[in-house]
Amino acid sequence: MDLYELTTEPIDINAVARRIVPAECGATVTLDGYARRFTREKDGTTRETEYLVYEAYEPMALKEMAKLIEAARLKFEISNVGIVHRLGRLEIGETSVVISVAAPHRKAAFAACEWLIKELKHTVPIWKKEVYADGEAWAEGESA
Amino acid sequence: MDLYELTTEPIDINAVARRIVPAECGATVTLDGYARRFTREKDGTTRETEYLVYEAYEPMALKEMAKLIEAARLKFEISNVGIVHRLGRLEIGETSVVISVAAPHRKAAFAACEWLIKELKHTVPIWKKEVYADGEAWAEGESA
Amino acid sequence: MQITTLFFGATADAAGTREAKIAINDGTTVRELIEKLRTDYTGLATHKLLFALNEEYAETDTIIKDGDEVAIFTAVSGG
Amino acid sequence: MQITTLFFGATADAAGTREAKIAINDGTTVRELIEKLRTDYTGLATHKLLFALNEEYAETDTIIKDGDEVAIFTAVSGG
Repeated sequence: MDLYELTTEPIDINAVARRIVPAECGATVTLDGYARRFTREKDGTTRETEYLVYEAYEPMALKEMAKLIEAARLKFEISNVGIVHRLGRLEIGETSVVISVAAPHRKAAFAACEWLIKELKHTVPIWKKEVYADGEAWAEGESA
Repeated sequence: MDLYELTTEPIDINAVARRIVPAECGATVTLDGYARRFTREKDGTTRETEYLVYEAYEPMALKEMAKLIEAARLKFEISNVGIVHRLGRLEIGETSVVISVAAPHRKAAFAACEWLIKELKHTVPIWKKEVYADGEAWAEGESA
Repeated sequence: MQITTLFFGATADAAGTREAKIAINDGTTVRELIEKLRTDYTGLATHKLLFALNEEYAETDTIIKDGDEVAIFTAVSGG
Repeated sequence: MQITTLFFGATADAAGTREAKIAINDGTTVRELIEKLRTDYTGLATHKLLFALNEEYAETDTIIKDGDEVAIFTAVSGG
């Protein structure tokens, strides 16, 4: 069983991995993104973030997450995928996103998980606002 | 702060990942191994496991885990590593091993985590016994 | 005919709104709508925009139909 | 001189013990000890064996010293 969810509650990584493991799978690989205190700017300076705010185009984000899972299943030999993305205000150290992939062989689980986070950052309509002591800014997406 | 532990208690994956994340890191990658119900035999048949028993040469296993972490740190740009391996009797679906790697860039975290589980299976002196309805067998290690 | 336009994140800040009902002519394409929005909401002018039609990424030459929902946003930054 | 030999998993089953104090001659190498153990514990004969000297993997031509701890085991299968 796959799962894809948006939530404003703290994410339990353990539960995400566990909910997608079928009896025949020996391993899951989980990518766990955190709200980071320090961000390296393009000019080399470091900026300190006080908290983050994530916002989504929710129905489209869920559709895009479902498409990603479908595409990953065609591309890699995997059993199940779980993607949970946090929305709203996140304190530093809280989990913003979890992607867990269960597969019969761990190689496919690693490859699929790495592919999924890269694609999620390019296609799923979610935006991150970084709030600093002296202002705030919407993060620029990763270049493709 | 790295961590490497052997435990006979259930492993909380969430806690392992969380304990190794430094403030400057945005991501951790976690490999999570499970006690599997079904094992494919070399002759193509499937065998059903009732439970597992893991045994270690404990002081040497801890030394080898520490060496692996040190080697991973030289090989990959990573911040921290957590490795926890369960010992004793494991019921089906319980976590046998967790390896979490925190890194400034997720690419290094994926590569290091994949390398660490492969090496652990070749070098850390831990052995798995599979117990079936009609007998039991010590698992053969993965070929190098 | 009337359509709904949604703004998110930086485009919501730039437009000063999260949602607008907009009257457009029959045969208007997504590209034409975006040009109109850049004129109506001058804060959008400096942004490289992405868009979706009815919750799917769409080609810019797609013709918008009555009741469609068009979303306008900057490069996504989730994860 | 006397050394301690440890067995784990399949080698413990084959040897019928987890630990043995063994008297060996000065200058005995790890290879010679393993040959002796294969004779003493016939259950070990069919196993491809790995070994460690004082909790470290060691070369087979290493000479064992008084009080050393030698562990004998099959290919590891953790994970």
